Amino acid sequence: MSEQGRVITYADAGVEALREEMRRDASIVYIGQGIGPRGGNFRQTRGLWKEFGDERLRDTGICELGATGAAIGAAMAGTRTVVDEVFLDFALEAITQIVQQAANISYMSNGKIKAPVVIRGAMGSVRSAGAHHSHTFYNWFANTPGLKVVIPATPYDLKGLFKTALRDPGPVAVIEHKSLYNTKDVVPEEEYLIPFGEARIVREGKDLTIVAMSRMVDLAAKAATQLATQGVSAEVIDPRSIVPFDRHRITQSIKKTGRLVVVDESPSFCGFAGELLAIATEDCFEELHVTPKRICSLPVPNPFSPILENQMIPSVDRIVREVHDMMKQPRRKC
Amino acid sequence: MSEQGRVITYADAGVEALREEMRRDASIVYIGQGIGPRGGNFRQTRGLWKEFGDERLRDTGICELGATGAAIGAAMAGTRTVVDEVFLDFALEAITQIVQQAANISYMSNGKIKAPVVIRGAMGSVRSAGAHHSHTFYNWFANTPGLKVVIPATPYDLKGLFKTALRDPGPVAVIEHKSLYNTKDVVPEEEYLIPFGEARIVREGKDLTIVAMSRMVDLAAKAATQLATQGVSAEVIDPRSIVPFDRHRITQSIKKTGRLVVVDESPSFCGFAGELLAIATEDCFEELHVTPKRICSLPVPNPFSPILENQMIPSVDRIVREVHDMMKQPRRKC
Amino acid sequence: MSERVLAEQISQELLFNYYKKVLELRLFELKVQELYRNGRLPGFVHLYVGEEAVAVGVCSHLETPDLVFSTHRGHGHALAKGVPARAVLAELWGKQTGSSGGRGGSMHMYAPEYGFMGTNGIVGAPIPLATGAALSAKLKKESNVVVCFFGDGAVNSGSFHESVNLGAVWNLPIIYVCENNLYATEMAFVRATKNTNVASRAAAYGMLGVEVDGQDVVAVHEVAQAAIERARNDGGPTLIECKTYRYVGHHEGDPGTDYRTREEVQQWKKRDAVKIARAWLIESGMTESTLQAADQEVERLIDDAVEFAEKSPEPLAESVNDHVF
Amino acid sequence: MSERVLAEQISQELLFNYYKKVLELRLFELKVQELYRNGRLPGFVHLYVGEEAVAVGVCSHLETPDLVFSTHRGHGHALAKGVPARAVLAELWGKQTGSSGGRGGSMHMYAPEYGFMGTNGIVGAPIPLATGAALSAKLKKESNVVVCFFGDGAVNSGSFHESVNLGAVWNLPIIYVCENNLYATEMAFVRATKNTNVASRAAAYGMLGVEVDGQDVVAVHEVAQAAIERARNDGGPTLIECKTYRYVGHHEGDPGTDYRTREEVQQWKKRDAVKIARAWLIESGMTESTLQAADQEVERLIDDAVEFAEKSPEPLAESVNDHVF
Ligand SMILES: Cc1ncc(C[n+]2csc(CCOP(=O)(O)OP(=O)(O)O)c2C)c(N)n1
Ligand SMILES: Cc1ncc(C[n+]2csc(CCOP(=O)(O)OP(=O)(O)O)c2C)c(N)n1
Ligand SMILES: [Mg+2]
Ligand SMILES: [Mg+2]
Repeated sequence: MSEQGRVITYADAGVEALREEMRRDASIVYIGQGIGPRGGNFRQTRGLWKEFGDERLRDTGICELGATGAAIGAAMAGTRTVVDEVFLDFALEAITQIVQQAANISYMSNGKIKAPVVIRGAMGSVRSAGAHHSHTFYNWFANTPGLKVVIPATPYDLKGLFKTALRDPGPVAVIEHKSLYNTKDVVPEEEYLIPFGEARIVREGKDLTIVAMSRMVDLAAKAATQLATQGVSAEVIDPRSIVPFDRHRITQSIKKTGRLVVVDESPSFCGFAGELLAIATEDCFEELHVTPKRICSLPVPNPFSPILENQMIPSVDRIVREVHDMMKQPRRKC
Repeated sequence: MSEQGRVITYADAGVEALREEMRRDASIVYIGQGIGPRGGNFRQTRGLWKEFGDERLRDTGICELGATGAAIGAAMAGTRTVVDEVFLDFALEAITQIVQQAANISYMSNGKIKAPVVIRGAMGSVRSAGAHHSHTFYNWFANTPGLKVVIPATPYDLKGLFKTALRDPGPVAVIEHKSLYNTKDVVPEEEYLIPFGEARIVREGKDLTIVAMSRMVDLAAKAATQLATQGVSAEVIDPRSIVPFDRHRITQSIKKTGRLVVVDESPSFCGFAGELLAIATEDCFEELHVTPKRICSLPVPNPFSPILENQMIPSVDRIVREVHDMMKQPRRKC
Repeated sequence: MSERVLAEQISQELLFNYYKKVLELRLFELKVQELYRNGRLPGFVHLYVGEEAVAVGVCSHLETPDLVFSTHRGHGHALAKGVPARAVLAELWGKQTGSSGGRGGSMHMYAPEYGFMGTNGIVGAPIPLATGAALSAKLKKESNVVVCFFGDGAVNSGSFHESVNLGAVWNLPIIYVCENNLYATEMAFVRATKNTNVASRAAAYGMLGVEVDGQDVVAVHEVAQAAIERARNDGGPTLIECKTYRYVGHHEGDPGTDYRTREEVQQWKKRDAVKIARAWLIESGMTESTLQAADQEVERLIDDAVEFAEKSPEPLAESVNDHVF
Repeated sequence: MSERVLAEQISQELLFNYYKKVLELRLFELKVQELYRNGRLPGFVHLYVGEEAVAVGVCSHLETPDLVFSTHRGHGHALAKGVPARAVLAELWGKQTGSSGGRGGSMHMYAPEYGFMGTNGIVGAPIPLATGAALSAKLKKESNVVVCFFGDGAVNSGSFHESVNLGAVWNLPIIYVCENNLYATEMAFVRATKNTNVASRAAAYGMLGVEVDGQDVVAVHEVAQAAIERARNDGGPTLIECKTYRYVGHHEGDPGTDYRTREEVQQWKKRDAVKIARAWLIESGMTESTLQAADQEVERLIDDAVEFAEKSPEPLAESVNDHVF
């Protein structure tokens, strides 16, 4: 983000990616609910309908299964599509099409049919949205062979990764975060793409490595800032895409610091944080000074009460506290 | 399984569990496709319709979403239900109901509404069933707060765990394996239940711990037998239920042996095997002699060709080979 | 239907009760709107303003053991089913005394003790659930019925299709009530489908479908009564389409003006459920003062709910892990 | 329709081609049955025996760029769309030379080079996919059409409901062809729904629905021709219900006798698609010897496919990770 540019929101960064790619590739069609004249529940398609009209921005009724399947079928037939589930929770209505058809088609057809479809949805907790509107689900997508999964944490990353997704030959899940749409960031005027599988070092450090994605990146960075004032140098890394996954850069950092904390908004069991601990054990077994740690949301449905929801989701305080506990632990005797 | 009993199949063990519980609890209703007069695609309801009739064994057309939602709604209204997805793959058609409604209802209603529904489905690879009929998905269920998940590997375990599921106050996913329905085992005449959260030591050993579930248990046991003849004493453990999870017994074994291999039919990224490595790192960090190992299916859709499918799924040979590699590794210097 | 006919169909007393209930739903939602706009309530709210006659006309025939499944726009359904305004508002406030102890909020609000089986954040999801509850009712043979409310937006979803078909083929004691308010968020029903006549879709399932004026509590009362009677006597399900309209935006925050003309909104407000009921009562001889007394009674009830909810304690942070299983 | 009328509707030449294609589908499946029963083929197979006139009558109007989406019972659809018997059989055999290189098998068989977009293991799933492909065709403005085959079992699924509604509201160039063979596995359609008239369901979506005798290749030919023409000229989608019957079990292994009476099967076999077409050809003056020559030609084609598939190499184990992305 060193390049000079303008400060725009996460929502607008997505809009820019779409506008540029839809101009470049006249075949791209965007399907979803409220994404036409309305400009998107999260303003994530603001202004696109004015430019591209009803043909390319196709509002549907409430039929995620039909609409997502149609987006996949159109992609199989050579029309690149984006299907916007709006809330990622609603992708469940269509997940049979995403997993059984989109993710499998290249393999099942021996590479003869590709499905260049971007499945887009907003995950995570936001202002007491409650149990039905707050799921993360990236663990599920990442556990599905044939699906690429990107999870942008900043406007800059969203634009660059979204553009790459819009040129990928196969299905890509672009998982945004509801709480990030209004966050701002410097985004260059000139065009850029971000390749999949390149983690971003959010902040350099030497005492421990904190891996975080999406909204958790900001929490981790804030915690790292506090920790710095308390004499702890934390390196913060954001994988940005989890399929493909930048195993190398992340394990390099863990080997350097010898300590790992994963901050993850999902429930921990069979999730991303556990995957990171497994990878650390597989690749950095000798280098780990202390037991790595998972800081995840509590394994409960998202409560409505703000008090309960704040208790559920990882917080800066909790990260700082857990890191201090970790730093107090004696280094493994070897 | 020391008790004396008769040798029956996995499919019949499930039928016995259902018959006993449906006799005991007249409210239980069973919903699914081909589960009435036909007796189940896998013979998993053979004979039940004759005894309980159309009222309690309710065949539906092809509408997993409606049928599963109905099973959940009936359970919320006080009628205990079983919904049979037959192939676990088809649970995807209804997973929005399973995750958003069944798993969340107790929490969302502050404990006032329970959904005593058993969601039943057969997972895994069997004889080139192909990409659409071979998913495992237990990683997803296990990552869903509010859902209990049991994965029986033997007729004995299936019967005991199924009966427990049929008395549980909330939703339980009973995940069977397609390749196990015809396997046989001694099952006692007298009634028994198996509590959730109790792992089973399949075979005792001292050199390493092999954790496996479902069909992989048999592969692990066969590998252990071979290894024994080659001077390696492997302990094989089957968690049997992954939610709740018997963390204690499994970590005890890992602490005892200092070595861990997980054999898992799912793709590894964000999956059960990674969870086990994470748990081993969290609880047994000092005790691990060598890096633990995941032996998972390759991250590809299930190929039709037997040659390719055998290449994809863990095999006894692969387990034996990997274990020998592990045993060759020098113990960590501490 | 003409007012004259009407006065004969329904006693003044019953109509008076309807009037008070419709007004309760209206004033409750306007209060929620005020509180929400003042930043007092967390989360998101979808208000029922304009559609009250549907919930009241349908639920007035239900007993406590009859079950109602509702939507994201469900405060009115809860109140109409008998859930106290206190419990509903406290839930919207995220308080311990709410019907879900603050865990649910507007879209996840449950009061089984009143036969209210929940609002729902997932469009279409209540339809399979309600169908299953109707199966349960049928098997228990206690002649209870289930009512499932949903909007025009749910009609094109697979949840609707699969469940209504099951309800029909299993001949379940359920009434599928579609509140066709012409829009799903900003999406006009005419843009979502080529067949905007919801009642006509019942034929696809070999089921009875009826259309009714959703602004007319008495018309709804009659249609619902017949359907509920039929369901109670094992006569099977009915699909009722209530033509209605929301005066407000889709949710608080949506002005609701970009996709609807001012004229359209005005037209519908002319046929306001409260006004219509009030006019009939007067025409039936009820005095202004009786009505004003009733209005005040309802206002007091709402004020009491606000005071109760406001004073109620928040849930305890330590309780976050309770009730998962 | 009477044979006399028929002879006027369609040239002997065209009918002769239909006859040969129907026979090819029939003999192909009988060969697959034999191979499968002898344990030569892996996986599971659902045979099309009895329903051949549907695939042939519909696909004969399609050009290569027109797309077909098929089901779990799709060998006949593939052959009718022009996929060579060699490629289909080799795929069933899990060989490298199969249309999916052995990765797919019976239920995941793809030949886009022939406009065949796949069989499918998930009932209902092809309907949204085909609808999207029709959207693609419409946007490309090349007047190609899409045909989506599905069974009666798919009609009660959400996939059908959501997609057909989209096809109608978007006025897409697609023909939804329901092969109503009265059963889904052992489940009689009459047990699955109260409205067993699939064509009538089109009305729910404001779409045109037509019913046709699926054993009569000429009747199917006519109905399909009209629907495809309409679709090519932006006249929108059609739902065609073909009444047909499978002579064999649901899949190899199912005797198919527990839930169907011998009489019912016999009744349907009286109206066998091959017999009917053959009778017409004779009635139109074609000689037995010409027909026998044709029969042998088809048999040779099947034998050649068997030889080809049998001799073809297996996929290489090392290739297991190819083509995931
Ligand atoms: C499966 C699903 N898709 C989308 C949404 C987002 N959403 C919430 S309410 C709504 C509109 C519902 O319209 P309708 O059913 O007509 O009810 P109304 O709001 O008009 O009362 C939408 C699209 C959702 N909650 N669930
Ligand atoms: C979503 C889903 N549910 C269930 C199945 C299992 N299944 C495979 S074929 C079949 C019956 C299909 O019947 P129909 O659609 O009428 O086609 P037919 O077999 O009669 O040609 C079923 C239930 C499936 N493949 N997919
Ligand atoms: Mg509406
Ligand atoms: Mg059929």
